[in-house]
Amino acid sequence: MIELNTLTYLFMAVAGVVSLIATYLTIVENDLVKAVIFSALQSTVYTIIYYLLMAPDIALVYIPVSVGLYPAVILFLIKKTERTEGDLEGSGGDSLIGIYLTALAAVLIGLITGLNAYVFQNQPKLDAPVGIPAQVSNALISGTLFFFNLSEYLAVASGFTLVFMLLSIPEEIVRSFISGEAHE
Amino acid sequence: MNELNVFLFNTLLFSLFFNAGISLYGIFARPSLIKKIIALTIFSDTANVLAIVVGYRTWPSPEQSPIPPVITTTNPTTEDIARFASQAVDPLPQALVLTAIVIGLAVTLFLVFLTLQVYRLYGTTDVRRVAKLRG
Amino acid sequence: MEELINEVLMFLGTLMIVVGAIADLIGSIGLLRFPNFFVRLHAATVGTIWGAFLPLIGAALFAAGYVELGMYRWFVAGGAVVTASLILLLGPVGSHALARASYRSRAAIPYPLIHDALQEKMREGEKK
Amino acid sequence: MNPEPYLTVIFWAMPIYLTAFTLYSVRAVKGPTIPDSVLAIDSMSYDLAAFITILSILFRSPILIAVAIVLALWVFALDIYVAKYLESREMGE
Repeated sequence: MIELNTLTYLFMAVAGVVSLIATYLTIVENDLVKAVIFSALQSTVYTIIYYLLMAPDIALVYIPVSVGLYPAVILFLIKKTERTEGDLEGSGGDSLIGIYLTALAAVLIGLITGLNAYVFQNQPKLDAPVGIPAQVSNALISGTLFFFNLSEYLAVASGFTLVFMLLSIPEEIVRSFISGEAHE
Repeated sequence: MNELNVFLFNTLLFSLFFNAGISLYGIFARPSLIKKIIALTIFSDTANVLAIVVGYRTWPSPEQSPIPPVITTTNPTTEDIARFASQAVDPLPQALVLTAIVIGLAVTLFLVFLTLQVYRLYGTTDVRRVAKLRG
Repeated sequence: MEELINEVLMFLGTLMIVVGAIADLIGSIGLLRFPNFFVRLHAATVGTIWGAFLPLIGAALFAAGYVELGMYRWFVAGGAVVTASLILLLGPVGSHALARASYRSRAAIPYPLIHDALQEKMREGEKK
Repeated sequence: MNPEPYLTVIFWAMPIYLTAFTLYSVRAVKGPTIPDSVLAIDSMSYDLAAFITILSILFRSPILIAVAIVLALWVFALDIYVAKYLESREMGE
């Protein structure tokens, strides 16, 4: 039968997931005003987490700081400076996330299921069952190395395409561009 | 019923750690200075919440929730204090996080006006273009 | 007699809280399904007044009747009534300011539009 | 005169609030325009204030009421800031 404590933990879990989505969107968003609004949403969800963790004095201090003043100050800053954020140069960044995620995947799964796991854990060990098997139906994938190679391949591919695109620009356009930049 | 509670609390911890990871990525990888400030505030807030989570305790009984660390009676008797000690959440991290939040606000305000100054001098808040102009 | 009053207070409080919860759900579903920002304002008012003001009054009544710790139930009831009156004052003002700003700055466009009376009023105003 | 039946009724009203909050946050995250997300955060926080008060009755710890009052006030301030930002960007600039 559902008790009051399971309900509270359920509220905490849902608040955590909503704050996760809000943070991800805040970082990925290019339009800074939307990013500020998402950070305000994320701060409200954190207030609820503070409340559920029985810290009313912290919540009392945290609300004016995070829901009140941060958006106001940063909106003021955005009004004075630029509103949108320049987009990322190379697309290699996404595959770096791939590497980051495969490195921490075992730990994150371990955190959820409560089993112990190591960072950069390649294959399941005796005391740490979380891990990717060495082979899948006798096709060797050697644990997480497969995913590392995949992300590395993507990063290198995007890097090289960038280089070849730059090399393929005709000479006079580049010269005019450089001389153009010199006058700037 | 208990492992459901453990799983839900683990989801909260998992999302807090993931928040910290994402905001760290935001601080390093995103070019706009304003985005870096927003990511920094999120990272310091996550650290504060993690400090408070450390102070949390298991429920005395499924119906009786832990109470906030505030003794509401004016001159508490020993029995009051005993009951309080058995139910209350740990007050120490709360005291530390209280100052951390306020100082975080002061640091962010300072950063905001630094970025404003950078914009006035260089005409852009994009870190890559600022690096090019040798100023 | 004392028992009866507490019983009635608690019953009313619970009724209001449950109605508030359902109105809250309706408000949030309305917020999701309505086509553009200006129509969503209606759903927001349902969600705010029926979903926040009413359960707060219900919570106040319930706390007044619920003899948990004699002195503190009036503290809870007073806090709930103060929050309820604040929300009654602040909710409409906030959404009105937001609606005015988003109309004038065209941040939200009233897309499925048949006739925009406000546009004519503003044009007449500018002519004067 | 035991408060038990009423408390269980309120207890079962809590998940309804939870689904309402997730739907609000879906609109806040999805909202195409800025006023949409601000409106969703606005009405979500007012309902959170009510939810906090009811939860503090369930938790039987009355010190937690003050959070609701402060939350209701400061979310209104967020509303006004964003409205002022939207308005002045159009008129002032």
